[in-house]
Formats: sequence, structure tokens, C-alpha cells
Amino acid sequence: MSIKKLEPAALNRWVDGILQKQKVYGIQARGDKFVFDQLDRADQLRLDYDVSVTAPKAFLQPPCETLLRFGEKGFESVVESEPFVLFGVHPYDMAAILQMDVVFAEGNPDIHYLERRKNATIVVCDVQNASENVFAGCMGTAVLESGGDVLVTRVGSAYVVESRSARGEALMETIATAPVAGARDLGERKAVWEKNRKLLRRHELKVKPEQLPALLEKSYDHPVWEEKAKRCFSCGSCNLVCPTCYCFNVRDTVSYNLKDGERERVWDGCMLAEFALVAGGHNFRKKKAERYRHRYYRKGKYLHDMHKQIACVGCGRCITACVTKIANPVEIYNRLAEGQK
Amino acid sequence: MSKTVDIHVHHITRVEGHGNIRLRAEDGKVLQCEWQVPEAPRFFEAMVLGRSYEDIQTIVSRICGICSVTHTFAAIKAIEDAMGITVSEQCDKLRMLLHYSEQMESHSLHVGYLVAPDLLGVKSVVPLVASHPEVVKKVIKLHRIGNQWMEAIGGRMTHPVTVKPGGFASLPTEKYLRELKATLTECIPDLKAVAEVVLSLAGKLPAFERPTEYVALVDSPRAYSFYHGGIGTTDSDEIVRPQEFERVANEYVSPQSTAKWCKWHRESYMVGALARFNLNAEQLLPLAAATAKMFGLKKGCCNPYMNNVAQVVELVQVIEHSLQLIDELLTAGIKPELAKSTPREGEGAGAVEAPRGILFHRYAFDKKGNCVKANCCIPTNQNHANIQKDFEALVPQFLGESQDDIRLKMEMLVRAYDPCISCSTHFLNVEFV
Amino acid sequence: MSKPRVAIFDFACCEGCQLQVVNLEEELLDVLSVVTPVEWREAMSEQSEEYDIAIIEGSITRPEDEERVKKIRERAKILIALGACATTGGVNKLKNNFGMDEVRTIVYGKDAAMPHLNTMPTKSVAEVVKVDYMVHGCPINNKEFTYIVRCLVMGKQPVIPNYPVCVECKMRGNVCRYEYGEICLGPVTRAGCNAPCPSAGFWCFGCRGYVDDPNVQAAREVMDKYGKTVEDLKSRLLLFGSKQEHTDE
Amino acid sequence: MISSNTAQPMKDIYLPEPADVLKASPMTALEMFFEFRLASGRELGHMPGQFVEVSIPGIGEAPISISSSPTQKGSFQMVVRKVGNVSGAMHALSAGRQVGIRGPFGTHFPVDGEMKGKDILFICGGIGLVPVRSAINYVLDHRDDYGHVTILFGTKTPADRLFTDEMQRWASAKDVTFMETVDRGDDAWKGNVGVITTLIPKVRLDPARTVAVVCGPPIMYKFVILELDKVGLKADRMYVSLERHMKCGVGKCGHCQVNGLYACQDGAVFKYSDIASVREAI
Ligand SMILES: Cc1cc2nc3c(=O)[nH]c(=O)nc-3n(C[C@H](O)[C@H](O)[C@H](O)COP(=O)(O)OP(=O)(O)OC[C@H]3O[C@@H](n4cnc5c(N)ncnc54)[C@H](O)[C@@H]3O)c2cc1C
Ligand code: SF4
Ligand code: SF4
Ligand code: SF4
Repeated sequence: MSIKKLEPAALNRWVDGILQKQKVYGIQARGDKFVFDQLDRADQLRLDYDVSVTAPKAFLQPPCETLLRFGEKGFESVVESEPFVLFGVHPYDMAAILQMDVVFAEGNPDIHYLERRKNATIVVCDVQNASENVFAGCMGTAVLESGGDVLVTRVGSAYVVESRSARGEALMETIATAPVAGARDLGERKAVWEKNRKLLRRHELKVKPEQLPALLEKSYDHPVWEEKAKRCFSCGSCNLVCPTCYCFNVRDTVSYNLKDGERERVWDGCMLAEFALVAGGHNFRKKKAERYRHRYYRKGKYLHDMHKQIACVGCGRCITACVTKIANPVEIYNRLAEGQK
Repeated sequence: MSKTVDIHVHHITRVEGHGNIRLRAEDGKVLQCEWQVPEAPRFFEAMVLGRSYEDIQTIVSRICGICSVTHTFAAIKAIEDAMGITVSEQCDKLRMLLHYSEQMESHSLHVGYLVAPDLLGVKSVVPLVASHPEVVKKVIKLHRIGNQWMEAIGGRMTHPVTVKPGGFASLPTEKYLRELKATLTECIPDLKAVAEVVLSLAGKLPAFERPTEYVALVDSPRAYSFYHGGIGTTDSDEIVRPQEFERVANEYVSPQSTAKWCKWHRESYMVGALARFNLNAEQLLPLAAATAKMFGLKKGCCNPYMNNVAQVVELVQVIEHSLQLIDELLTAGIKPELAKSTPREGEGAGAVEAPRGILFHRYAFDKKGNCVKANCCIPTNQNHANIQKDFEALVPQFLGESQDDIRLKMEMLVRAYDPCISCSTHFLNVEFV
Repeated sequence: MSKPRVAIFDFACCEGCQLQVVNLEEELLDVLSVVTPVEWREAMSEQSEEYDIAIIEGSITRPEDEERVKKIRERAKILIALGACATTGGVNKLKNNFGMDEVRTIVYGKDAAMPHLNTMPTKSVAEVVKVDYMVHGCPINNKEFTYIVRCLVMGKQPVIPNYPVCVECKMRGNVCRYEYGEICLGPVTRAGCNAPCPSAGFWCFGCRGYVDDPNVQAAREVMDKYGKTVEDLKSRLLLFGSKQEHTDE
Repeated sequence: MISSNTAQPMKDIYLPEPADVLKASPMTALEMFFEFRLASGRELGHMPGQFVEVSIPGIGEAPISISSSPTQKGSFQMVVRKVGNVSGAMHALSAGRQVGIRGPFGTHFPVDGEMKGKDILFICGGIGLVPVRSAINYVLDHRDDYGHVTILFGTKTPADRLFTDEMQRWASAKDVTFMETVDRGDDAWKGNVGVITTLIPKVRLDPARTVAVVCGPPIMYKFVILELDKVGLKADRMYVSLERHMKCGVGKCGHCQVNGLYACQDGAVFKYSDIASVREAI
């Protein structure tokens, strides 16, 4: 696997070269924030971004996608996907994608996700500027040892570009002749990693992530759920911005002949009031506090029980997105830990 | 010849809002001839009292769904006038561009969907889909372009949300402006085709003339204005500042109407496309001027039915000028400037041309920016008295015709004004001291 | 229901919702393939007293309108309230914050007593007759409208969201207006519009009415976090929420 | 339309396969009985207690239990209560029409495991009888593999009773105790009146050799379990079937979670001892 060193101009040339051949969704500025959107020119890339408004999961599990089409001939699968490059994914978001990979591949593999995933080449880029609420450092996701196809790290005024997979290697074909990153560059990159592990801690989790399942095990009746949930809008913002949330709803739409149509899947969220409502009116998580608790349990325990990974990567998006400021996982977990002492 | 005519059109169709026509005549003598507006009054001038300057346009935009952009601008201009807020050149141009989308949407709707059935002798646009599919398709296309353009710059179709005191809440991208330019350039032939169809039917417009005072915005330097300028009239050279619009409108309550009536130099005046044309015809851009010529529409025309023709001319004008504005905006490049404003005590007024004529808003605010006084004067209000006067002149001329023909002429006359009745029913002069 | 006969009626409103129906453009012809319009004053001259579905736009603001809407209800098998004026009373209810004599005087001055200017406190259609379906919004989302029409023709219950606008706002990838220190009513307002306002950089002003269980109390509690007051919040809630249950809490 | 770059097209877990309606007939005011056969002729291959997702194009999907026993070949049966869109559209079906089917999904009653050789106690409330009927008929079709069979069935009113013809057969089968109750009787009703738990003390059972299968509305479980506990039945001898909101049926959509468990994968049939401490379960 190659490791190259590129000056900014060379990086841009490389990206412009990719743009000739492939569709690229790259991180770019939108007003004073950053979003992943189709890239027209390399100089739109903003690898110095802090956090993207929407998590890159949207390119693998879009907010709304067609699963099936139906009509006279019955149902047929729709798997709409073409090769693309996702450029500039931060390590914590990559960690979240790796979790989604497990969820959609295990048991009953989901071809809609997996096809898109197969078509995606992901360029991970190490964080240059910490966002307002990031705590990936506490979650072990500030830096990623593996995962993604290419890793781009800014060292000094240049970039170290490393391929991490065959697909990444192919993406770097056009820079095969670029200088190889030397020991000094790699040393500097290591320093960046060390720095990021320390820096991406805008909130300090007082327990180790591994301890969360056991901590939650004992906290089902903790007063914090009721206390915080009083202020919850049941708006689902914390779910929808989260890179590890993937729950969905399914609905049918029909055309005017009332026969042809599509079955779509759309993002959903466990914080929404009717998420667990069944026909007949029984709601299995009727109270705000029950839904509020469920979200923390799902992130910190339930999914961990299944996949041995905490389903929070510390991106901090939920902290920002929650209008009433009650969605901060660190605050809640610390609060639970306090009681334990 | 003894003939009784008894026409009672309850809630005239294919107009915005509720209006009634009442005509009784016996032996060639008109006993009653009335244009009545029974629309439920909505009291917007009371509704806005106590509301923040930031929420005013959200409320008053709801005066009218068909000219919501214009109401928004009249309010915003009045607010900015009251608080001494100025906007950038970019903002100004983008506002004009957004404003044009509404002229495009409204005029194509009016001419294509509401008036065309009269000219073709049917009751709605639906049968035209089968009988005149090509024209209908083109009209739909123009209408859709207007709507999508409004949505792209205004944030919504109907009741725009990007317009705030001091500027825009979000800006269109240069990419979008380039697309819009292509779309508008491409639709000119369609517009020409529609104009030709209207031309072929123009003979169906009754030949009726009545010397009338016309009132519209007049800008300085002179331009065919929809957004800038003072209030001009064909009856004098005076140009009245928007801040003094009450001096023009002189609103009064008529027992025939829940909407108020207006008069200036004469007993009534007319606003709208024909008024704008009569005041600004020399300033039309080349294509629009050529279109006017094609129809033989000349400055000084006083046939109210020709208002529909003036609307066609304006459709061309709007596209031509929009293309100019887009070029200017693209040359300068879109700068990321968003709305900023701070409230201040004060009073101000705004005048803008709605598709159906000049519109005035006035507000006064307290220190916190909450509204303490409001007055809006709606184009259709300004036309109601003129419709009545036209009726009075029209009916004796055609009294010999069949009742159905008279009725159709009267309905067509009301429709020619493109009245927006629902928005005309809630206002009166508030005495500002 | 095979090709139901549909009549559209308007009361006190801006007719923007009917305009949204016109704005369907070609799709309107598709709508006409599943329903037969028998009365629609704004678009056609025909009028009829026989219809299966009555669509009502506008608020009820006069006693005679109350009678008219009751008559319509008697004739219609299904009654749909179209747009905020009909579903909640919309901005028309701002009037109810004043006395009726007061509003008449404010607008018509010395002529306020003229009989044809009579008015009563604004009511939504549902406050006068039973409403079977609501198409929320000011103006309506015409896609939602056609969805509801298709559902009815298919005999399916339309699913109208009972979650806040924030859901759709987030799906559209917006930055929250609160991050800019603005009061947005998204968290308490029923979704279904696809969040056009926050997507255009403007706050949600609540035109679709509240979700079933809006946490207005939570909204009050966070105002100071954004440098705003409860009064600021209330003022905005009033625009489309006047005299709705939760505004005065 | 699987895209071309799929080397080996994987199965789409969301793609229903067509099934023909063989029979659709009303049972009560609210419930309708259906018999289906997969259009491909393939056997459904379910076990008692499993469910399928039934699709009506344009309307949606709903999880519905298989009510027939796998011993019945060539077709499978369901009973559907009309409560909303999919169930409503199903009520408009008639023989000859098609629906989409995905599944079978979920766990099943351990008819070939722990239930074997035991006395079986079936306790069903209302429409809860529907999935349990599959197990009852399976057990009766393999009569010698099990001990004594007790069936307790409760409904709100006599009009809500399901499978009344079949009940006669069950009641008269060898070594079967069959008891019924209604919450509210009517003039014609001569049987028990009272909630289903009132039947439990009336049956003689040996907790050491009994397995209980319980299915009914959410509120029923708590009281039935308390009652079973009283007669000494252990939690690991009770099986319950839980209903939850479901969208995918395959453990992805998140709707059916019961704390950390998925009702569609870890259930819908649970051994009660596995969920006794799962707070959201009962
Ligand atoms: C494992 C299982 C087995 C079931 N077996 C049967 C059966 O044999 N017979 C029967 O009549 N009913 C059964 N149900 C309940 C049945 O699934 C619901 O009544 C049905 O989903 C309602 O759908 P609807 O479209 O008619 O109602 P709507 O109210 O229109 O439902 C809207 C949507 O909400 C979801 N939803 C609503 N209620 C439920 C629910 N209870 N469970 C899951 N999703 C729901 C569905 O996705 C549905 O599409 C079962 C449910 C589960 C979970
Ligand atoms: S729970 Fe919050 S911080 Fe954790 S991954 Fe999700 S959005 Fe980010
Ligand atoms: S973002 Fe905040 S208010 Fe909204 S659902 Fe999540 S916790 Fe509740
Ligand atoms: S902008 Fe408004 S609608 Fe969007 S997330 Fe924020 S509060 Fe919700």
C-alpha cells in the first residue's frame, strides 16, 4: 500500500483528476457550516472543516430511498447505485460507517445498503479543526487505525496520503509517481494523531466507553431520564443527525392509476412519539422518558450487546442539534457514573 | 321595444375572491347596475398590531395568495423605510428578480387560465386541454416557470420566506441564476406563440372606451417600473412619494362593498397592467415594445378590456428585464450577504406594483419594533370604483344585446381587471397623525 | 370510491391554497383522472349541488358563512379542510385577540357600524362542522394534497405526520435556526411540509399547527439560552397558533 | 432490477413473493379468515408461532401470524383483524387475488423441542388464538408426542369467538381439556363469564411436566403470568408471543425493539424466563 506526500497544489490536481472520471461527494462550505455535496472542482474541498452538518451516512442510507417498485407485474427490487467517491470523511464518521456495515450485512443482508457501500470509495481525512462539541477522543474514534480506502492527513503545509485498500490504491494510481512520504512525515502524522486523541475532547467522558453497558445496566430507574425528558420535544433531531442511527420507516406511494408505485424507506427515529405505536392505539414507549432512555441504552448498551461496539462515536452532532440541550451523551453518562461512586 | 334585463351574477367565477354583478333594466332604462363585493372582511390592519416587525410580512403576505410576493415587498419596503434600513444593490436586484417571478406566474395564470376560456367561448380551461392542447401546454409551461422561479428565490411557491427586512434569508446560487437565464431565454418563443394566439382572438375583446385616470409607479430615472419609484398619474405630472399614498387613494366605504373604494383626480381611477403601460410605455424594452406594437396597443388606450393585452406585453417585458438583471448579478458575482436588521421606532410606507396594480402598505413601530399602526391599500380596492363606473358606461351601449351577451361582457370586464377580491376587503384609511 | 364528484368552496382566506392546487400544473390533469370537479369557482363557471367530497378553504368569520358551511356538510359524504385558515383558523385568528368592535373600528374607522362589515371571532371549519380530513399548511403542500386525494379514492387512510418539522428539516440537512439565535417553531409544529422555510434560511412559523402533544413548556424554558424571552416565543406562537390550546400556557 | 455490477445477485430481503388468495371469508365483525398459496408452489415452511409480512401494493405491509399448522400442506392460513390500512385492504380481498408475502420470520413455539412429551397449557385471549392455533393443530396432529393438552380461550363477548367449529373438534379430541370464557356474556351465552385468569385455578396441572403457551393482548400477560406463578409453573416453562410495531421483520428497522431484543428476530415467541427481567416486555 502506498503512502505519498502531496503539496496542496498536487492534492488538488489529484482530486481534479478523480473528478474527470468519477462522481465525488466532497466536504465543502455552505455558509458558515460544512456539508458533503457533489464536488465540481478540487478547490471547493475544505479538508480543514470541523464537522459536517449531516453525517455521511446519508450517501449510504439516504433520507429517502426506493426499495421496490410495484405494478401490473408485481414487485421488483430497485437497487439504485453507481460508483462514487466520498471525500473527506472524518475518522469518527468512518467508525460509524464501519458499524453500519455490520448492521446491514449481518443476519439478513440488506442489498440496498450493501450495493451503495460497494460502490463507495471513501477517503478519510484526519481532523484539522475540532468542532464545538466533538468528544471522539473519549470514544476512541479520534483516529482510526484502519477503515476507509484512503487516509489523508495534513502535516505541516502538505498532506500525507495513504491507501488502505485495493480500491484506495486504485484511486491513487494517478499519483503513483508522487514522492513517498518519508519517516519524518510519518512521524509528524503520528504527532497529529496524538494531538487529535487529546484535542477532540470538548466534553470529557469520565468513564471508559467499555464501562458504559455495565453502567447502564444499573441505571434503568435513574431519575435523570424523567428529569431531562421533561424538556424533550420528541423531535428526533438527535436521532437524525447521528451517524450511527439507522432506524427507518417504510411507506408506499402510488401514481394516479392507483396501481403503479414505489415502496420507499425513510429515516425514522426512536425519539418520535409514535415510533413504537401499534394499530389499536397501544404505544409501547408512550412516555417521553421511556423514549429518551431508550436512545441512550441503544447507543450505550443494546447495540453493544449485539456487536460489541458502543454506538456513539463522539461526533457531538446531537449535542448541537438538540434545541433544548438535553441530548448530550457525555453529560448523561457522567451523571450516571456520579451516582455509582 | 320593451325588454327586461335582469342579471344577477352571484359570486362571479374565475376571479380571485367573491364579487357579485347586479343589473336590472326595463325598456332600455337602467334601474340598477352594481358591482358588489360581499367577501368576508379579514381585518389585517388589526391583526398586525402588537406583532414584531420581523413577523409582519409573514402575516400580511396572507392577504393574498396570488400576489403574496408583492405584499411581502410592500411590507418590507415600509418596514425598512420606518427603520432607516438600506439594502445592497445585490439585494435590490434579487428582489426585483423575485418580484418578476410573481408577475410571470400571475399574468400567465390570468391570461391563460381565467381569460382565455371567455375568448374561446368555454367555461373553464379544462375543455381547452382537449381543444387547444398546444397553447395550453405552453401556458402551463410559462406558469410553471414562474412558480419554480419564485420557489427557487423566494423559498416557497406562494408566501415567500427568504425576504427579510435588510436583505435575504438565503441566496440563490450563481449556478441557479445561470439555469434561470437559460430557462427564460428558452421560453421566449413559447411566449411569442401564446401572444399570437391571444392576438388572433383579440377581436373578441369588446370595443369599449371610457376616458379614465391611470395610476402606477413611475421611477426616476424613467424605467418600466414594478418595484421602484413614486406614484404617477395620467391626469397630472405630479409624482407623489409613497409616504403620501393616502393622498392618492382617498379610500372610502361604499355600502355596495366590504372592500373600500378609492378616487383621486376623478371619481375613480384604474391601476394594473394598462395603467403601467399608459404611464411607462416609452420605457418598454425592445421585445416588449414590439409586442405592444403587434397588438396595436398604444399609450393612451382607455379600453379596460385591453388590460389583458397589456399583461401579455408585460410578460415579455418581465422576461427581458430579468435576463438583464441576471447578467448584472452574474457579472458582479453573488456575495454571501444575509439579512441583518435592528428595530427602531418609526413610521414608513412602501409602494410596489402587484400584477393587478399598485399596492401601498404603511406601518408604524414602537422602540422594540412592535407594530402600532398599519394601513394597506390594495390594487383591487383602487379598481372597484372604476369597475362600477365602467359598468355604468358599458351597459347602456350594449343594452340592445341579449341578456347572455350583456352578462358575458360584464363578467369579462370584471375579469379583465384581474381582481383580487379577497385581498381587497380589509382595509381603510387609518388616520395617521 | 369510483371517481368521486368534488366541489371546492372558499371562505375567508387568501386563496393561496387553491392556487397551490392550480400550481400542480400538468399534474392537475392527473388529479382530474381520479376525481370529477363539479364546482370550483376560482377556476370554472360550472356550479353543482351534488358532490361526494367537499373541499373547504378559508375560515368561518360571519354567521351567514357558518350556515353555508353547515349546508355543505350536509351534502358532502367527505369533507376536507384545505389549508391553515380552514384547519386551525390560520392568521385569521389573530383577530380574536381583539374585541370585534375594536377590529371593525381599527379597519373601517367611522364606518365600522355599517351592517355589511359585520364579523365574528374567527373559527376553523372544524369548530363549526365535522371535518374528515385536514390538509394543513399556509399554503398547503400540494403533494400532500394529491396524496390525500389518492388515498381517499383508494379507500386508504392517509398518514399525516404527527412529529415535528425538525424531522424533515434534519433530513434536508439544514443547520438549525436556533444556532443563529432565531426562534423557530419547528419543534412543536406538525411536519408534512418538508420544511421549506428552515431550508430557505427562515424560521418555521407554525403554519401547520401543533403536533398532538407539543412541548411548549420546553420551548419556554430554553428561550434564555438563545437570548430570547418567553414573550418573544409567545409572539411568534400567536401567528398561526392564536387561541390554539397551547399558546397561552 | 438488480444493478449489473452485482456479481451474484443477493436476495432482496424486502422483496415479497406473490401468493394467491385461495379463500377469504369473514369470521366475526372484525376478523377475516384467509387461505393462501405461494404462487411458486413452494411450501411456506413455517413453524407454529412464526409470522409473515403481508404486502398489499400501494397500501403497505403488516406482520401477520400463520394460523395454520405446518402439518397442513399446500397452503397456509391467517386471520386478520381490521384495524387500519393493510388489514383493511386485506378485508377487501377475495379468492383469486394476489398479495405479497415475505417470511416466515421470527422464533416459534418449541413444538419440536421443550414441548415434546410435556403436558401443554394453551392460554389465548381474543385474536391471540390465531398464532396459537397453529401450535394447537400441530400438537393434535402429532398427538402421541405430547401429554395432556389444555386449551383456555377468552374473548370480550361471545360474538368475538374465533374458530368455533374447530373448537368442537379440539374439545372432543383425546386427552384435551377445553375451556372458554367471555368478559361479558349475552342472553344466549351459557358458558363461563369472567376474565381468562379465572379459568386457570379451574384446571388441574402438574407444574413439573407442563409447558404453557400464552398469547393475547398486551394487558393480559401480566395477570396470566401471575396466576401461573401461583400454581407453581416456572418461568422457563412459559412461552409468550409479543406484538410490536414492525416495519422490516428482519431486525433492521428498529421499531420492534423490546429493550435490547428484537421482537421480529428474538421473538415474537419468547421463553418467559428470557424476558422476565426485560423491562419493556410485559
Ligand atoms: C408478530 C406479529 C404478529 C401479528 N399477527 C397478527 C395476526 O395474526 N392477525 C392480525 O390481525 N394482526 C396481527 N398482528 C398485528 C398486525 O400486524 C397489525 O394489526 C397491523 O400491522 C396493522 O396494520 P394496518 O396497516 O392495518 O394498520 P395501520 O394502523 O394502518 O398501520 C400503520 C402501520 O403501522 C405499523 N403497525 C401498526 N400496528 C402494528 C402492529 N400491531 N404490529 C406491527 N406493526 C404495526 C405497520 O407497519 C402498519 O403498516 C401481528 C403483529 C405482529 C407484530
Ligand atoms: S450519539 Fe450524538 S455524539 Fe454520539 S455518534 Fe450519535 S450524534 Fe454523535
Ligand atoms: S434532539 Fe433533543 S428535543 Fe429532540 S428528540 Fe432529541 S433529545 Fe428530544
Ligand atoms: S430549524 Fe427549526 S425545524 Fe429545523 S431543526 Fe431547527 S428548530 Fe427544528
